[in-house]
Amino acid sequence: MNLLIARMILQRMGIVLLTLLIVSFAVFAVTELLPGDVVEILLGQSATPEAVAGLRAAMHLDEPAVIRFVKWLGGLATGDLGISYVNKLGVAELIEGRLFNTLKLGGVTALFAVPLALGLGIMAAMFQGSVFDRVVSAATVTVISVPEFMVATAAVLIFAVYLKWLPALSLAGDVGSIGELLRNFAMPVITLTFVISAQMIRMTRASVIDTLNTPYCEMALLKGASRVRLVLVHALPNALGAIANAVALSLSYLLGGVIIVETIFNYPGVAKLMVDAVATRDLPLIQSCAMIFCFGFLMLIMIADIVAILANPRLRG
Amino acid sequence: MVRIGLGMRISALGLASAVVIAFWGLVAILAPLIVPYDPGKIVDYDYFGPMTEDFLLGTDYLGRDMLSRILMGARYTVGISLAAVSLACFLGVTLGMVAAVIGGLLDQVLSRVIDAFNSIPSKLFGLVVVAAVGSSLPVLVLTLTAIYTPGSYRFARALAVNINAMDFVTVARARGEGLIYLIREEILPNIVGPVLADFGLRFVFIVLLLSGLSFLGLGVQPPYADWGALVQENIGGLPFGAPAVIFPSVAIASLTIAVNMLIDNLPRRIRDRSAP
Amino acid sequence: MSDRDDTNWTVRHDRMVEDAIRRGISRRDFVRTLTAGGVGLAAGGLLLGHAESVLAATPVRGGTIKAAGWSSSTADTLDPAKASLSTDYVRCCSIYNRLTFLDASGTAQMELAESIDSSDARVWTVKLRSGVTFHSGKSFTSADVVYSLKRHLDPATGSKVNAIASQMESIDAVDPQTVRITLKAPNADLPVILSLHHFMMIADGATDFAKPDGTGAFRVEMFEPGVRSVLVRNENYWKAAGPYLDSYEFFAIRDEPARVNALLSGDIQLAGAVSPRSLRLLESQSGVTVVTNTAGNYTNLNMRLDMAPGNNADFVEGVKTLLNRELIQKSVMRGLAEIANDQPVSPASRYYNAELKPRAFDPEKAKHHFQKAGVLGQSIPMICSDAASSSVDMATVIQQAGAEIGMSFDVQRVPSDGYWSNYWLKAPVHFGNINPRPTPDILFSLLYARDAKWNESQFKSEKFDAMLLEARGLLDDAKRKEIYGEMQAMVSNEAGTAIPVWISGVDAMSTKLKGLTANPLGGLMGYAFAEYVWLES
Amino acid sequence: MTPLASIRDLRIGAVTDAGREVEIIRGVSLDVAPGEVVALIGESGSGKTTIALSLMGYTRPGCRIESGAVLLDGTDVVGLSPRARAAIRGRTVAYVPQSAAAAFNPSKRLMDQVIEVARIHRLMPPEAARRKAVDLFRALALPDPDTIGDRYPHQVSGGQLQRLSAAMALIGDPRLIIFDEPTTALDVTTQIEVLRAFKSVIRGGAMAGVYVSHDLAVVAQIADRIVVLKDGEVQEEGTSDQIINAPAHPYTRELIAAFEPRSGAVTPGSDVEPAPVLEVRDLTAGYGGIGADGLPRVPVLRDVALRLLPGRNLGVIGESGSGKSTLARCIAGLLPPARGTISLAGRTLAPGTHGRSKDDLRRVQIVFQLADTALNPNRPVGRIVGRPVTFYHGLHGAELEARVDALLDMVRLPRAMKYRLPGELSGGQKQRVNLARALAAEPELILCDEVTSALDTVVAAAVLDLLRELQRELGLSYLFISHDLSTVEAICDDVMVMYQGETVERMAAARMRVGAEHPYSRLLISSVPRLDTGWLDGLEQDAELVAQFARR
Repeated sequence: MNLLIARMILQRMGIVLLTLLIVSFAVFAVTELLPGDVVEILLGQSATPEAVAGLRAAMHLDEPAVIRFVKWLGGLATGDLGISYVNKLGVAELIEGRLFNTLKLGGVTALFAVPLALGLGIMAAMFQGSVFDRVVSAATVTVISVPEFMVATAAVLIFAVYLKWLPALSLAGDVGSIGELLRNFAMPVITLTFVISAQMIRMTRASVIDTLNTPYCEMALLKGASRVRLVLVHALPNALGAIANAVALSLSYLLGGVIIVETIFNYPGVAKLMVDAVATRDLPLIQSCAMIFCFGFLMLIMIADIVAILANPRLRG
Repeated sequence: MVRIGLGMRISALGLASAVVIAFWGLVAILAPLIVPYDPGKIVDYDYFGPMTEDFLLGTDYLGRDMLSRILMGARYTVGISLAAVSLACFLGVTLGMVAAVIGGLLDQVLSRVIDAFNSIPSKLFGLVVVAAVGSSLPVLVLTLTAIYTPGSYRFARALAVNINAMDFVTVARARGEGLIYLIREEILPNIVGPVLADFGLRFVFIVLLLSGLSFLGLGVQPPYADWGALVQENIGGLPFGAPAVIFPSVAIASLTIAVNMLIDNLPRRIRDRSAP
Repeated sequence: MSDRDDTNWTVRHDRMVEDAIRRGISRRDFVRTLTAGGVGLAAGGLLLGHAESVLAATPVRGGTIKAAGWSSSTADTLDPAKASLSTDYVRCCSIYNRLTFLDASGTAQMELAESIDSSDARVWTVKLRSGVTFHSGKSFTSADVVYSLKRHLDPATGSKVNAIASQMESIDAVDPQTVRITLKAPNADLPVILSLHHFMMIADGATDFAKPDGTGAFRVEMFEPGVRSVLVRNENYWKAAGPYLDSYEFFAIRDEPARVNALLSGDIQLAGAVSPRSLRLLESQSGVTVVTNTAGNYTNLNMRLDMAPGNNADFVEGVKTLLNRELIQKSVMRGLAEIANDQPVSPASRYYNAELKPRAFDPEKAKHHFQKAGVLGQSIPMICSDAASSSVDMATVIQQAGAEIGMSFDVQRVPSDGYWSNYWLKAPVHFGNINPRPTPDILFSLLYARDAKWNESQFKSEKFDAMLLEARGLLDDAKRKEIYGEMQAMVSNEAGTAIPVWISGVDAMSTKLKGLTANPLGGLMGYAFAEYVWLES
Repeated sequence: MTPLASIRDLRIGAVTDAGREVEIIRGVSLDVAPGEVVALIGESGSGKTTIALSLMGYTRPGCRIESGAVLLDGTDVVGLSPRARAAIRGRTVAYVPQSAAAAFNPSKRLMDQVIEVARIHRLMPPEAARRKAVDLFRALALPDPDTIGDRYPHQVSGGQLQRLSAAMALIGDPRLIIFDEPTTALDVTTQIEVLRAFKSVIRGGAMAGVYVSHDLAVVAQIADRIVVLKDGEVQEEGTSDQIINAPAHPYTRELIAAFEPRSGAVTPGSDVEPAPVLEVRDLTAGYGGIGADGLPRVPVLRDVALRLLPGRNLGVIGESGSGKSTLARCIAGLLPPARGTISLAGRTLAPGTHGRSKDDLRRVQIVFQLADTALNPNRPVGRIVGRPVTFYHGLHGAELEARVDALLDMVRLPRAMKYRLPGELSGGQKQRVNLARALAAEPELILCDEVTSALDTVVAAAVLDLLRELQRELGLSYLFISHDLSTVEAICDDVMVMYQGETVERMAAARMRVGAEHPYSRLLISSVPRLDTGWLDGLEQDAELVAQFARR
């Protein structure tokens, strides 16, 4: 069993590497096609042809694109993410802090959102058709239907500006205690919890209900099992694979999809870093950010697959 | 487990949703004829004006008539989203069916590439492309299409793989039928229901993503604006509850909720799935 | 040069009060706002400028604030030569000093220089202040000045002021306390030029700007490009007064509503560049106040004279006449602007030509010009972008006015990203945005001289070039003013740059924050607020 | 004796997909005495399962008990609260599902599921329940009774699962057990053992049973009384002997008649052997690509050979997994074989459909078992039947219409049916459309893959009659694949028995029951239930043979 999973992980890692290669090439190509380059951006209004040429040469940007790509790829293979074009800091150094921030925000959000969403989704499925179910379903549809910047802005106005309970910004630094951390993260976490929970609730409810319609759940019902037992003992373990997948997809959103939340709360995460990098055409940084998003996404999907396998004795072998 | 007594209620909800969608569709088509003012004209020196007889939904940050702007905005929001979702579903469904029918290496390669694409966060992708090449209508539509094609592909492929395993497809194959016939006659008619439901959901996501992009400053050309852009440019009015920011938000929510509700209340045979 | 010249200030103050009243604030509110904001109200309606002396008596040491600017990116740098965003300027102003700085009246004051003198406006002798030390403890000498200035001439430095610096033919250390700067041609404005933020004094040989060494009021404690910085007080600061704050944290919140919300919720004490549209909200809240300054920033519509349709003078005149300046001032700028007259020298400058009146909005006359130019019925593309602030709204106003007389403008909003390299100066009709420059000479040489790098409308006039050269070398101020006045009229009438309004900058802050005043070099006290502000105890 | 369970004038309504309300059970009454096994027999749609489930107070989603009473031990379960209903389920009345494979939760161990009833109703401590379960496993003749409970559902065979589901029902010592077609999904050789196990536990525990089935022969072995149902109404009721030997109702007689063996060969074999229409040599095929040894990685067929003479029929029989369907797919070109040749009228065919000419493809048509999946549910019958006409013969417009009409006439379907969708047709009608589509190509050979297996007996008999007639009219040859011996017997000249991908025996169909020589053939043939209440009890099978071939 462990051997099987190990083999599967190895196989998946291969696919992950392949996908990363595809993505890195695509990102490189797209960035090359973008109008304007890092030098012009850096010089801004003072970009005269001479100044551009001089700076470009100084930054070794006059080499052919392919050579730069291969060099970058070679660096990546040896764990060297390269040097940012615009501020000469190591990309790894630049990303490190931001990534930690993103993971911290994502982690705290997941800690709240996942149990909440699974709980509500399972309860809604358990009492399918009840008032509770209908309230939860209506609420999730509403949340799904509202752009997140509205959720975020409204939350800021209510909790930060008028009630002054919570800070309007979420600065990742200077966090001493857990309480302070929670207070600091409250606004973005509330917003993100809203956004990602709705999807998870819907998926959880749907997959539990799907499972409830199977013959073995009917059988359990005919054995005299209560609704609660039916859902928790029979439906849930079999719906776990689908739920894990939904959770993974939602969590992947916490990596790159949070750009709006990062913008509104001025949170220094990787998504904003990448947008900055695009604005300055800072290729090594763009590449590395894209790699991180891609890698994170694939990892989450892989974890979901492993959960699905562990939950299913047939696949477990 | 389905209460029969609910039958009527559910369809009433579905009907109401359909009416809302039809309303916005109609507004999108008729907008230029029914706007009370030129949507780009500054008609009031006050900004974030209240709801008055002259300006039914108040005025925006420049003193333009909000009602006119929202009515015209429907054109862009509904139009762009519809165009993008149509293209995305056409491409995704076609590719998905081809991959399912041909299978083998093609399927592997397509699925791999699509997966790779899927792993790039959509909002960032949209931001990068639109930031890079400008936000003209074709660019917006194509970007949104590119973002939503993979999902449509995966969905259609999964459905088509199931249909492809059916005996009637096998019979057609044994008859010697070509790819186009298999896709058009045997697969498509049998996945069209769920694909339509998926179309609706994807439409909602596109409306929301478009709003998100507009919020980040990338949308249609002034003086017009889609609903997301209307919210964005007037967001400064939110603290004092200006109608200029409330109503476009209501418009977005009413459309997306209606589409969601309609899909949720479609007959089960058509629906067949509840989320992306 | 060090004389204080206050002659223009009454006019400015009156204008400000008028503005405020036009905006709809009652006089009483306005006074309250300004007083609470740390701006003293002197008799006779004299507000700003004088305030410094009134309030300078009460600063309190201690405390820490958080302040937010409006722009930042991973390209944030502590290298003054490369500084390009407001965040860079703020940090550099705290870390380093310049040879001179501009005071609230726009006059060059001595900072690290003790005096700057020249007899012919070409060879300048700079005497340095003695006893100034860097954060590292090293003494400040002429070698540092030579190094700091010379590096702008090297393209590899990537200096933003390479072009301006290139008028310096040689920079030599005469002795440890004296530097001689020889210009290629006479320029009476050198002391003002040296007050540009890029000409900050760094230590001789410095290349690593991750650990900057300066003579300024603050030392860098932490700096993350694109995220934030924390600067702490330089206890050995050479100036007698200030800084007052123990430390301050500075970062950017690019989303304007978010910036305002952060101030309102008390997360930050100072928010730069608040939108005029937020004023209604700010006014409704207690505990916050604003400082407005009209520094000479403007967003202009450029019609290239070397391309259709700008090559037809009637088209250009038509557009200038079609500019509804009042509507732009009232609706787009919400009153936080002054009507401008299509030339770049602002009323804040002592060289401002007050006789030159702005064109009146006259659609019929404009229509006549367009008819003459034969462009009626055509659709003229007009490029705007959020990069040039308010240009999108201005474009909309022009578009609407055009629509009423049958003149069609195709407004194209393009991404901010890459706007300056891809559209600005290139498209036939497009918007630009010009930051305040301290002297007419810099403005004209940068924007209107024949071979000016940023000749936005490709304006070319030999007479104008000759006048520019003549005025530059003149040490007689009255004569200069006359020449500059004439040049302003030439630009207003002949160039393809339509400048509708001067845009006022608004900084909002907690009422506890004192000492912040308006400055002609830009918002946040010309980016140098940190050294001057203090927290009310 | 008061009945243990009794149903009085039961009416159950259902809502169709279209939202229409229909009555599916129309006033049914029946009694079950303690210790008695009552069989509910009928075709699909007769309402037999619905009635049986109502005894547990349960209706499937979309169904509702409109009126009537279901008395269990004197209590009307219709009016009970959900909690009270749950209390009787598994304890007073238990259920053995049709497909045990689907009714076991795939993610839980068997033992946990078997003793779940005891746990839910707190009947005994888990340890005691486990011991009892092991005893039941032993009584049901399950292998490794002590450890089989530790396995997961996918780790045991279908026959074992079916017996485990019986153990699951028996654990709570119910007074009534409902068997819902419990052997339908099993192979015949497996079915026998399961039937025996059921019979013994019912007899031993003196419980009552309700046995739902469509198969009279199976029911005859186990039921005391038989209730014949059609369209939600009781047709006839009586003891098993009475129903089987002296049916009174015409419908019952029809059911019994479908069991009568029919004349087999259509054409008498001539002495001069004509060239075979189909010849298969050394066919080896499978899935998973070709391995290093030139064989498929997952081999399904090994060196299969067959000859089919024109106008004659070859039956291929075998249980699931014998490779008989794969054989048909190879011949049709759907699965290119790894080795071996397929020739049609002396000409070797290309391995896959891509290599074959349109005419080659036309000459061999395949008809699948499940008409439900063999017909595109979203295309009207006329278009389904018309497509091969256009595809192979290029007919359009009026000519096409005329040809479609003729084809529908040929399969005895009304012409107006061409406007209907498959979903609106009955099972037998669908299978006729399925046939018409094959005939539209004007083939020489039709591969019939279990064409009658999914049909009710009466309908299946009619379809067989049709096949015979068509053969007479059109001179076709059939390759007839089935697990049902009587079907093969009814239509084929020759029979080929397959076991695990290999041919074990070939013989004339008429001699099948007496002349089979291979032990597996003999086992298979002897396992087919006969319409005789004493057949199961009198059946003697060689235990060693059973152990060798039957995968129970």
